[in-house]
Amino acid sequence: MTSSYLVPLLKIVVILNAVLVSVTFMTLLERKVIAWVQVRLGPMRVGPYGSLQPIADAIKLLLKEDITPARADKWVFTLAPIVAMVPALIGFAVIPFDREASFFGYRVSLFVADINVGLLYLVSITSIGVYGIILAGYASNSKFPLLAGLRASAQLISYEIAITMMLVSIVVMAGTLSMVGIIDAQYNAHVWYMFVQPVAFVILFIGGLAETNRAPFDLPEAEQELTGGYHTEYSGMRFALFFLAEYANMIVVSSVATTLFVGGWLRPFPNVQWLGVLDYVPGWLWFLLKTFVFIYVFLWIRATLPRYRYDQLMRLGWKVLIPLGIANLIVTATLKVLF
Amino acid sequence: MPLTPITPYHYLVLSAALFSIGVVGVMVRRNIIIVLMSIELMLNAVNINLATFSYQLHDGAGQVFAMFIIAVAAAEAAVGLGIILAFYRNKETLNIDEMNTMRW
Amino acid sequence: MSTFDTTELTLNMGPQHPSTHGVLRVVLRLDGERVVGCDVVIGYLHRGIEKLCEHRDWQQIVLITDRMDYVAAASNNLGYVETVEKLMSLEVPRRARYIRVILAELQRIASHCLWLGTHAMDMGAMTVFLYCFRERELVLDLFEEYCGARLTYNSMRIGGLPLDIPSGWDKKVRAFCDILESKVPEYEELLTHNRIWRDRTKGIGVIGGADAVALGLTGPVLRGSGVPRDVRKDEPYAAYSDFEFDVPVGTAGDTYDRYLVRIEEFHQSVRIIRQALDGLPEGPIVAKVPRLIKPPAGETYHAIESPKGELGYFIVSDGKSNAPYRFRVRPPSFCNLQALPRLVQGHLMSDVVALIGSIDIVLGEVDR
Amino acid sequence: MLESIVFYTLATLIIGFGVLVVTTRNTVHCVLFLVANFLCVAMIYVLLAAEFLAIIQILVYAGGIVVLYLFVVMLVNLQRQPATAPGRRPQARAGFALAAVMLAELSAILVFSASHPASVAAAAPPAPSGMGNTTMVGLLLYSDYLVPFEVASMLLLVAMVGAIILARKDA
Repeated sequence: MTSSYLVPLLKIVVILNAVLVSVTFMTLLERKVIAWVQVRLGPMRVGPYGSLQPIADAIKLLLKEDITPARADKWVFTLAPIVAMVPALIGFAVIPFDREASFFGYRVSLFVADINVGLLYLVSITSIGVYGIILAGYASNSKFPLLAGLRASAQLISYEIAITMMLVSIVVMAGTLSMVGIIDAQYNAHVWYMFVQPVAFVILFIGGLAETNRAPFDLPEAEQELTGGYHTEYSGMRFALFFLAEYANMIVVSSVATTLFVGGWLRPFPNVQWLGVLDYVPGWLWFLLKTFVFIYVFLWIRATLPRYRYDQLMRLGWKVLIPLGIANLIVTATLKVLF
Repeated sequence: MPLTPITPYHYLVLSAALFSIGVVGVMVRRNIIIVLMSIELMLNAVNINLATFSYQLHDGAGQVFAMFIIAVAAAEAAVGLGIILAFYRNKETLNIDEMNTMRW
Repeated sequence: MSTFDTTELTLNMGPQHPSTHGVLRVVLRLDGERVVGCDVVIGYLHRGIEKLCEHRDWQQIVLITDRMDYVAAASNNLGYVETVEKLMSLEVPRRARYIRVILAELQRIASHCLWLGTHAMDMGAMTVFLYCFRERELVLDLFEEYCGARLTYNSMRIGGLPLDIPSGWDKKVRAFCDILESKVPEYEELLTHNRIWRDRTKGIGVIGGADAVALGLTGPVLRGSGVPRDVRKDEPYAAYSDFEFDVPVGTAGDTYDRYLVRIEEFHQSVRIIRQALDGLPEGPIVAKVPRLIKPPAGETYHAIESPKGELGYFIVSDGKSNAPYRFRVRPPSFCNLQALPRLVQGHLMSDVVALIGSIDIVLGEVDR
Repeated sequence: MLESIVFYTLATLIIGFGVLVVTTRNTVHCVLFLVANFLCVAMIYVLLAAEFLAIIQILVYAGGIVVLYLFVVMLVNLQRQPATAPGRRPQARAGFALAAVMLAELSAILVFSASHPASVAAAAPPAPSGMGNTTMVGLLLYSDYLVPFEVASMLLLVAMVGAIILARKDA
C-alpha cells in the first residue's frame, strides 16, 4: 500500500523543488535576456557572470522588513500571496514531462498524474489564480491597489474565456482531455498541432501573455502608470511570492503550449525513421528545450513591445480573441465531423 | 479505529446539514449578499445529494442534472447581483429589510 | 440618483513621479477612468534665473543659461549669445557661426534622443530607452572633447567661441553622423510600424494648427499639427541660411505625428551637420570684443529654434552697468506646457503619461 | 479506511466553512469561506467518482460565481457595514426554528430508510464502465438530455443580457 503512495509523493517533491529553483533562476534569465536585447550585460556582480544573483535576491527579500499597512485586513493580507502562489504550483501536477524514464532500475512515468480531465483541471486552476490578485488589492486598504486589483482580475477572466475556447478546439482535435492522450494523438496524427491549428496557437500565446499579466498586457502593475500595481503594499518575502507566482504561471503556460502544440516529449520528427539518431536525446530533454523556447519568447516580447492601454487590452480580449476562439472551434468541429 | 465503510447515507447526512446551514443563513442574516451566498450553499447541498445518488445507482443522470443546477445557479447569481447593484445604487444600503418595495 | 463611488476623483500626479520628466505636478480630476479636468502646478524648480542675471557680468550669464534647459545647454548659450551680439550689432566670423550651427544641431540630436527614450519608456518599450542613450553618449563625448563638459557646456562666448575645435574632431563628428544614420531606422523598426505603439499614440492629444498657433505652441509640437513654422527657416540666424534642409511637418497633430516629426528631424540635423562640416571656412573664431563688454543702451528680442521650440531672449541694457538691466526668456517648454490641459481633455489616465512625453518639456526651462 | 478518513475531514471542513460563511460579520471573509467550502465540496465529488462535476464545480462555482460575489462585495461594501438592526429580530428565531425542523425531518427520513434497506442495493460499487466519467457525462448530455442542455444555454444567455442591463451605469 505504501509504494503506491510513495512514488507520487516523491515525484511531487522533485517537481516542486525543480519548479521553485527554476523560478528563482528565471528572474536572472529575464534580467539577462532583457539586458542582451538592450545592448548591456545584465547582472554580472554576484557570482561568475551574475549566476548567483537569484540567491542574493532571495536573501535580500528574506531579510527585508515585511510591512503590513495600517488598518489593512491582516488575515487576508497574508493569505493573498499564498492564494496567488498555490494555483501556480499545483498546475504542474498534470504537466507530462515524459512517458517513461528509468532511474536506478525503477521504470517511472515522468508526470505526477494523468487524470482524464487534465486540460480542464488546468483551466480551473488558472481560474482560481484570480483570487490572489483580488485579495491583494482588497487587503492593501487603499483605493488604487484595489482598482488595479479589480482591473487585473477582469483582464484575467476575460482572457480565460478565450483560452478555454481555444483549448476546446484542441480537445476536439485530440479527442481526449488528458494531456498524455493529446501527445499520443499528435504522435498518431504524425503532425504537431501547431501546424494544424495555427489560430489556436496564436490565441494560446496571446492569452497566455494576458493570463500571466506580462508583456503588452501588464498595465495593472506597470510602475509608470499612476496607480501602482496590486502588490505595491507588499514587501519582503510576500512580494517575492507574488513575483514567483507570476514566473511559475509563465512556466505552466509555456509547458501547456509545449504539450498541446509542439508535441511534449516527442522528438522533432517522431515518425521519420531515418532520424532515429534523435531518439538518443531523452524525451524530457525535448520537453524542456521546447518549454525554454516559449519562455524565451515571453521574455523577448517583454523587452520589445510597448504596453497596451487598459481599454484596448479588454477590447482585444473580447472583440478579437473570443470570437476568433469560437470561430476556430466551429471550423475544427465541422472539419472533424466531415472528415 | 474501525471506521464503518462510507455509505451513501453519510453523504446524505452531510448534504442535509449543509442545507440546514443554508436555511439558517437565509433566514438570519440581514445582508443581502450573505443571503444569496447561503442560497448557493443550499444549491450545493442539493448537488451533493444528486452526485451521491448517481454514484449509488451508477447512472450519470444525477451528475448531468447537478451540472444544470450549477448553470441555473450561475444565471441566478449574475442577475441577483445585478439587482443588488441597482438596489445599492438607489438606497445606499444592503439591508434586506429595506428591500420591501417592488419599484424604487 | 447617486452614482457609484466613481464620483469625481481628484488624483495628484505628484512632483516626484517617474513619468513627469522632472518636478511637474499635474492635478487630474477623473470621472472613473476618463480625465475631466487637469491643472498643471509648476514652480518646483524655480531658481530666479532672470533676476540672478541682472547681477551678473555679460560673459558670466552664458554660464547661467546652461542651466535653464539642461538637456539642450548649447542651444540656450547660442540664443543668449546671439541676442547680445544683435544688441551690440557685432559681426561674428563665419567659422564661428558654422561651428555654432554644428553644436546646435548635435544638441538637437541629443535632446531628441532623450525625448524618444523617456517617451517610449513611459509606454512600456524599455529597449528604445537604452538604444537612444547609447547614441546620446556619443554626442556627449563629442561635447566633452570640445568644451570639457557633458551637461553644462558653457560652449559659446559673446562674439564667437572660446576655443577652436580640436584636431580630428570633425572626423569624429562625421563618424557619429554615419552611426546615427544607421541607428535611427532601428528605433523606427521598434516603434513606427508597431501596432501597439500606433494604438497608444494615434489620435491621442489631437490639436489643430490654428489652436496650436493660438496657444503659442512652437517647435515639433506646432509642426506636428501641420504649421511649417521653423525659426531656422523663417528667420535664419548663425549660418542656417547657407544650408538647405527641409522642415518635417505632421498632418493630424496627434502624438504619432509629433513622434514622426521629431524622428525626421534626426535626419535633417545630420544633413545640416554634414553640410556645415563640408563648408567649414578657415579664419578667426571670435570677433574683436573689448575685455569688459558694455552693450549700448537699448532692448532687443531674438529667437532661435531650440530642440523644444522657439527659445527667445529679451534683453534690456542701460549702457552704463556691465550687467543687463532686464533679462527675459521665452522658453518653448513653458508655452508648450500650456497645451497639456487642453490635450488631456477626455482621454484616459494612461494617456496623460503619453501626452506629457509627447510635448517634450524640461522643467528647468519651464520654471527658470 | 483511507476513504473514510478523507470523507470525515472533508465533511467537517464543509460544515465548518458553511457555519463560518453564515456567521462572520466581515463580508469579504464570508466570501473566502464560501470559496473554501466549494473547493471541499468539489473534493467530495471526486470521492463520488464524479471528476467532471468536480472540475466544473471548481471552474464555474469557485472560479466564476464567487469571483462575481467578490467583485460586488468590493465595489459595494467598502463604505460601511450595513446597519445591524437592534436586538434579535423575531425573524431570526423563526429562522433557527425552521432550520431545526428541517434538520429533524431530514434525519428522520435517513434513520427510517437506513433501518429498512430499500429495494436498491445499499452501496453496490459502481460497475467499472469502460468509458471515463467525462465521456459518460458527455454522451448523456448530448443524447438523453439534449433539450435541457439547449434550454440551459438559452437561460444563461438571458441571464447575461439581464445582468448587463441591470448593472449599466445609466440604467
